[in-house]
Amino acid sequence: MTELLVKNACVIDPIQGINGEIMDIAIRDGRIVESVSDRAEVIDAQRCLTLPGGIDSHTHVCGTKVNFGRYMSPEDMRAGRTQRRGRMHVTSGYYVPTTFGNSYRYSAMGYTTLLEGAMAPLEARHTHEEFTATPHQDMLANTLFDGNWAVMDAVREKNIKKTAAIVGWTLNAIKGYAIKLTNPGGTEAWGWGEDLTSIHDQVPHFEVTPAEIITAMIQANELLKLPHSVHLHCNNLGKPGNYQTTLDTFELVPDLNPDRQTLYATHVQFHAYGGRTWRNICSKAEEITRSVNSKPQIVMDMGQIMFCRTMTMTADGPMEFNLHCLHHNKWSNHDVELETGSGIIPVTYSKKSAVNCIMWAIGLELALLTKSPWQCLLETDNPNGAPFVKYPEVIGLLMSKRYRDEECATLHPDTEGNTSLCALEREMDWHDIAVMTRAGQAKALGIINQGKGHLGTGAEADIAIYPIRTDSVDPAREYRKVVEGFQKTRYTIKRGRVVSQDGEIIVDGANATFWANAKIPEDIRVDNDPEFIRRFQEFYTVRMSNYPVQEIYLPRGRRVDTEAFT
Amino acid sequence: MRVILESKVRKKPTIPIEAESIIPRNFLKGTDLMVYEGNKERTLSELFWIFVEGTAVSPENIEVVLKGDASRIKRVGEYMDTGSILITGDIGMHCGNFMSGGTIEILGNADAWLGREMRGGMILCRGNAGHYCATGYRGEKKGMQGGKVEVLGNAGDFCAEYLAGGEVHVHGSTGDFPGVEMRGGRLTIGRDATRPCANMKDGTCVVLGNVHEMIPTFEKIDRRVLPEWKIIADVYKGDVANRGKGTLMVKIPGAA
Amino acid sequence: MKCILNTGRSVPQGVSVEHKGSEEYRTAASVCFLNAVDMMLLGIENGERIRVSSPAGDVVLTARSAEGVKQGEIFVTTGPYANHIISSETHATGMPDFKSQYVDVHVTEERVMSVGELMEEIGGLRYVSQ
Amino acid sequence: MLVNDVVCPFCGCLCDDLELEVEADRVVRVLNGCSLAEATFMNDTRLPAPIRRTSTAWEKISYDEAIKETADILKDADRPLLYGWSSTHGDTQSVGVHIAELIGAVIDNTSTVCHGPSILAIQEVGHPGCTLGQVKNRADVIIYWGCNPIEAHPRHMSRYTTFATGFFVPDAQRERTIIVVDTRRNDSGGIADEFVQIEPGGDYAVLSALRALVRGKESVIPKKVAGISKEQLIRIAGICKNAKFGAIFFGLGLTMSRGKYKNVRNAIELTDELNRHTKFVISPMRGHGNVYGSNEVFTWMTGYPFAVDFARGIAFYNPGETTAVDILRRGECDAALIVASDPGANFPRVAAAHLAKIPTVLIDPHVNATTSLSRIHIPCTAAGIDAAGTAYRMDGVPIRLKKVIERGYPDDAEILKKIYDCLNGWMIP
Repeated sequence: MTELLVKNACVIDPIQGINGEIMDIAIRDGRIVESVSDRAEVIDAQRCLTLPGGIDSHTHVCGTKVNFGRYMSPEDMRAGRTQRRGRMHVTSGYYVPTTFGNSYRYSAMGYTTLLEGAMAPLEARHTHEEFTATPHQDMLANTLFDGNWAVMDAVREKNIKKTAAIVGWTLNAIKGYAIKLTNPGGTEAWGWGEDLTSIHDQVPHFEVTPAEIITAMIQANELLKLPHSVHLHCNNLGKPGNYQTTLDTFELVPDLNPDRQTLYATHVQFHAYGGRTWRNICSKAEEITRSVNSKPQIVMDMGQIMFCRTMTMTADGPMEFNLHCLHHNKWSNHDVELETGSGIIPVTYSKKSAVNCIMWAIGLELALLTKSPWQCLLETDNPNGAPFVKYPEVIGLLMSKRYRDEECATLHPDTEGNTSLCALEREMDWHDIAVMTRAGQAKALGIINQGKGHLGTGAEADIAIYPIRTDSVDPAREYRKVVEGFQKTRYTIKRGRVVSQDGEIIVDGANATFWANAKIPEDIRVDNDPEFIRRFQEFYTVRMSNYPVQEIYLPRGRRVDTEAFT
Repeated sequence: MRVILESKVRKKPTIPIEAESIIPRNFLKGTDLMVYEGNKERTLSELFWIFVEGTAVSPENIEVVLKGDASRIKRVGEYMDTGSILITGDIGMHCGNFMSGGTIEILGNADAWLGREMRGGMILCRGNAGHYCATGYRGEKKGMQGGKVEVLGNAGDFCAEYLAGGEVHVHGSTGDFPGVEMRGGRLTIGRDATRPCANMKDGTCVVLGNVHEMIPTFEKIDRRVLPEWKIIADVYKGDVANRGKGTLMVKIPGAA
Repeated sequence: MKCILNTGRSVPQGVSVEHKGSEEYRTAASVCFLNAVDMMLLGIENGERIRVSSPAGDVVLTARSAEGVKQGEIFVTTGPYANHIISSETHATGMPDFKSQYVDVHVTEERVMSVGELMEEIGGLRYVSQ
Repeated sequence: MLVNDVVCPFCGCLCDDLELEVEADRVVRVLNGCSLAEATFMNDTRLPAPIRRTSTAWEKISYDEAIKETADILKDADRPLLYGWSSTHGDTQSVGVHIAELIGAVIDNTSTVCHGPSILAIQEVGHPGCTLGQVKNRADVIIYWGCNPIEAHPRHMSRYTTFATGFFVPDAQRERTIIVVDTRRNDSGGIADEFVQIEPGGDYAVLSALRALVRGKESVIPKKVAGISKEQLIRIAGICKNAKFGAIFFGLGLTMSRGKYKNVRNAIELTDELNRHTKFVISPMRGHGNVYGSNEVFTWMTGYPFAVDFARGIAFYNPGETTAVDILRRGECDAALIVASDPGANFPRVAAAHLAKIPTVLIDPHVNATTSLSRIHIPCTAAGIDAAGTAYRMDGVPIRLKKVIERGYPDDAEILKKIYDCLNGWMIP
């Protein structure tokens, strides 16, 4: 039995309705309890800001694509090297750090749970190997279904049950957590070097549209009673005028779940562009947020970009190729048979570029114009918009109008006319930030009852104590203190153990991986369906028996069972 | 001030030494510097006899002289910004990495990556230079960006790869692929070159000797006199395969 | 005769690659394929031996004519025999010139060494299983 | 007993549809496999026990002794080299990297003399690729460039290309155009619709010419490039541009010949150019079963796919400097640990000879050429035969190798963990 008592913590726990109370947190064997014995180890939080461990609900840190980003970037690897030190292994890389690098840096920022944004089922084993090698965060994997042949066939047949059965079998087989659709239908078209331009275009050969795929997958998701909703990267990412596609997509979404959203729309900044070309691109954040403000069934995340050199990586193959033709830098592409695609290119977001400045402003506008912080979560689509180490700066910008104004003054002159950021007075408070960086994520991912995102009795003791005194820091003025404060916790506690202190990693750690297991009725299970099996064996290049990820790949797996079809 | 470093005889003479601390500026505060021999950290005095002559108040007045066998010593002059280094024999890899000012003179030969990612200053190598003379780092878009590298002997393969600025002058011949991926700057080759300027985007290269295996995707646009060299040269644009706008000038054999 | 040495994989070599002491492997890895005209110029028949030398060293191989090999080229399967004459120079890329080594070819009466003997020539000691 | 859907660990194809008949501790029949697979499973003779070299003979030693002595050799080394890693599973590779980090070693894998140049090229221009099933289901134009699949990857053509039935290519042999480019007409060239015989060392020039032709710059190209007529080049560019889905597979003919990675880079840039007209992908034909896995594991742990130098405590990478052949050729390393590979046979003479001059330890199931150059040889399981673990196929698809028999050997990962523990005990007081 190990016990820990965190005293004098200034706690903000939105899920528990706690906002800035000074209190003690008792921990026994990794969970939060009512009280501990007087033998417990004591940490004095000294009235510093204490939050549930941070949760990133959309980041790219593990798997084939991320590792290929590293593989092709020795120039980035040398940008962030640290030596082996105590319990810390060697790290390399700035925007695509090694697994240790990612984990340590997230840990130093108080993050304890991460959702990998895109995992191709065929290559899931790779993602799980890296999950296991990630010491300090619990992991979940979005599973790509955007170009899944079996799914598209079932959608064409308008067979929702079968769609659900395919999804359920796949998630179980490859130990995925949630449904991810990246440019639905578009990644299959990219198999021929083509793309789709609206949600009503037909996918070549399969005769289904993105709208049909999205609608069917939402229904299948709810039929399976999956903890998370469908997680969508809309069509037409990064194209001027794409906001209309995004609005059209939002209109498809019914409100089907009382506990959480029905659609999670990710990195919406990249989907909120007006104009027709790169020359007259402008912000449509107002239109997007108007739609979201009227639809509680939708949660989005920002997809904030920051000015720096970074790497874009997404399953959206055609988008990456278009971007490559603009930038003429290196380009990798990796299409996955019967499932999805992916692309990677390095980019530099520069204040000299009007387009980049407008993008930067749109991300902030989305957050500031969304009334409920529970509906617009903070992330950069790491590393696409910026590496996650930039989150503290994003927090600073959201909390301080002055910081925004100072930044705006250094931007390309076309920014102001094409966005409304400068006119926005809103300054977020500590509670808003707590929602946007952990509580909102826990609710959106459906992991509150797994003990994530809050500090109630029975919750997992994942806690971040920041060197910030909310009673003495005025974030609107002293935004630099805010940025610094969020860069390094005093303590990051993972399942009751201090894993990082003042940015130093002090234990090796051992994480857990959450995956969803939906119980599917025997009569519709696809692994009993001879036609499904026949097509699998004929068109995949691995045997169906070698496809599932064995439990040995999840040494600390946490299965989340759902009562599907009930 | 002159700092003379004479390498001591080592038990394992083939283990490489990494000595990026050997730049003039560092000797302003003494000779208490650290270097690496393989995976072991050593003091400068463990590996060198150190003689200091005179004093200096600013680094530009410091000359470092490296004597003895320096052929396994890497990264001498890395990030050097002022002062001078004289190497009396051969020097190991990565001499003058990221150099931005000052001068390095090598009386013998230089191993690979001489002047890698150089920004300014001057390197004179009186012997031959190894492969990747005046180039960049793996995966990086730009190689050398400024300054001058002059080699009186020959240079190895991939000389001036990704050259983006500054001047590289090899008086002898180069190996395979000089000026490959060039995007700026000026490369002059005194004698022969094999497959020069493949895939170049921009910049200028002059070959005063023979070209072996000319890349087939260069477009001959002119024949002109180059007064600087007192020769007549064919002028090519390319690399067409790479939408390049670079200039490659090759002396016409026999014409003076 | 001056030639360019090319090396590559072959099935017989791959089949016995985990048995480098075997006769099968020796046969597979020590064959040198030449153009028939070059064989004629050297005045040798299939199965006769040649000594192939380069600045890196020299090795005795069994000559065999092959259709796909052009005049002036020779082909030896990837392995210790080929490597006995390939230079370790990598042009600072890490990769030796496995496919473009300039060599000299002479006729010889000497026999082909075993892999163990080759290794002993460079300082090793053969292991013979009991 | 019959075992189904067994994965062959031999080459980068990692065919996973083999059927094995197993009796006690040996495989007696291999179905569906090529001759390389058959040999892998059936002619599996092992070194029986750890051996140590005295000045004139070999002696048997215990595993504990061998492990202790290996740790002794490594702990004092000023520049140890850890090499191999491609014919084993991911756990072993991962422990290897941890050892390298702990003792400040250089760690390199067999891609260094295989597709290392391809990696250098990818680091310059990226890699437009795909999984093999994309090719199988869609490709109507296949180019094999500088590789000989019939000899080196015998089932590549029947599983993924020429003879494979694909969803959009139901009649593969009729619907696919096969182009083979090589310096010699090998068996693979024999089944090509178009065979292109390049002069040795001429690949780069031909690729440049094709890129210019795809861009419509016909006028620049001379009548002949590296022995290929302009007419043939124009025809090939046309076939590529008119493909619905084209795939280039390339081998050591590009990576090992003059120019090395620049050849590969040029091929990738040709692929890039073709994507402006149609869909085109390119893939290296990776050799050893899990060589791609060693790149993957090295990359997520150190940031670099091969040739990683930990001498300074951080990870440094610079092929040509930190690659195994260069370190051996310059006589830099003073101790070597070789795992699951045979540099004695695969490295040029001078590089291999250095292994005999320093204390070298080999951990490998089989007696090979490197055995003769070693101080100690420790036998272990063979991944995919008597040990299970992860391997990455040439296209990056991770597959679990099966353990099909038990032969009583310790897993190489276990041996290395013990060595790590020994070293760690000494290093951290």
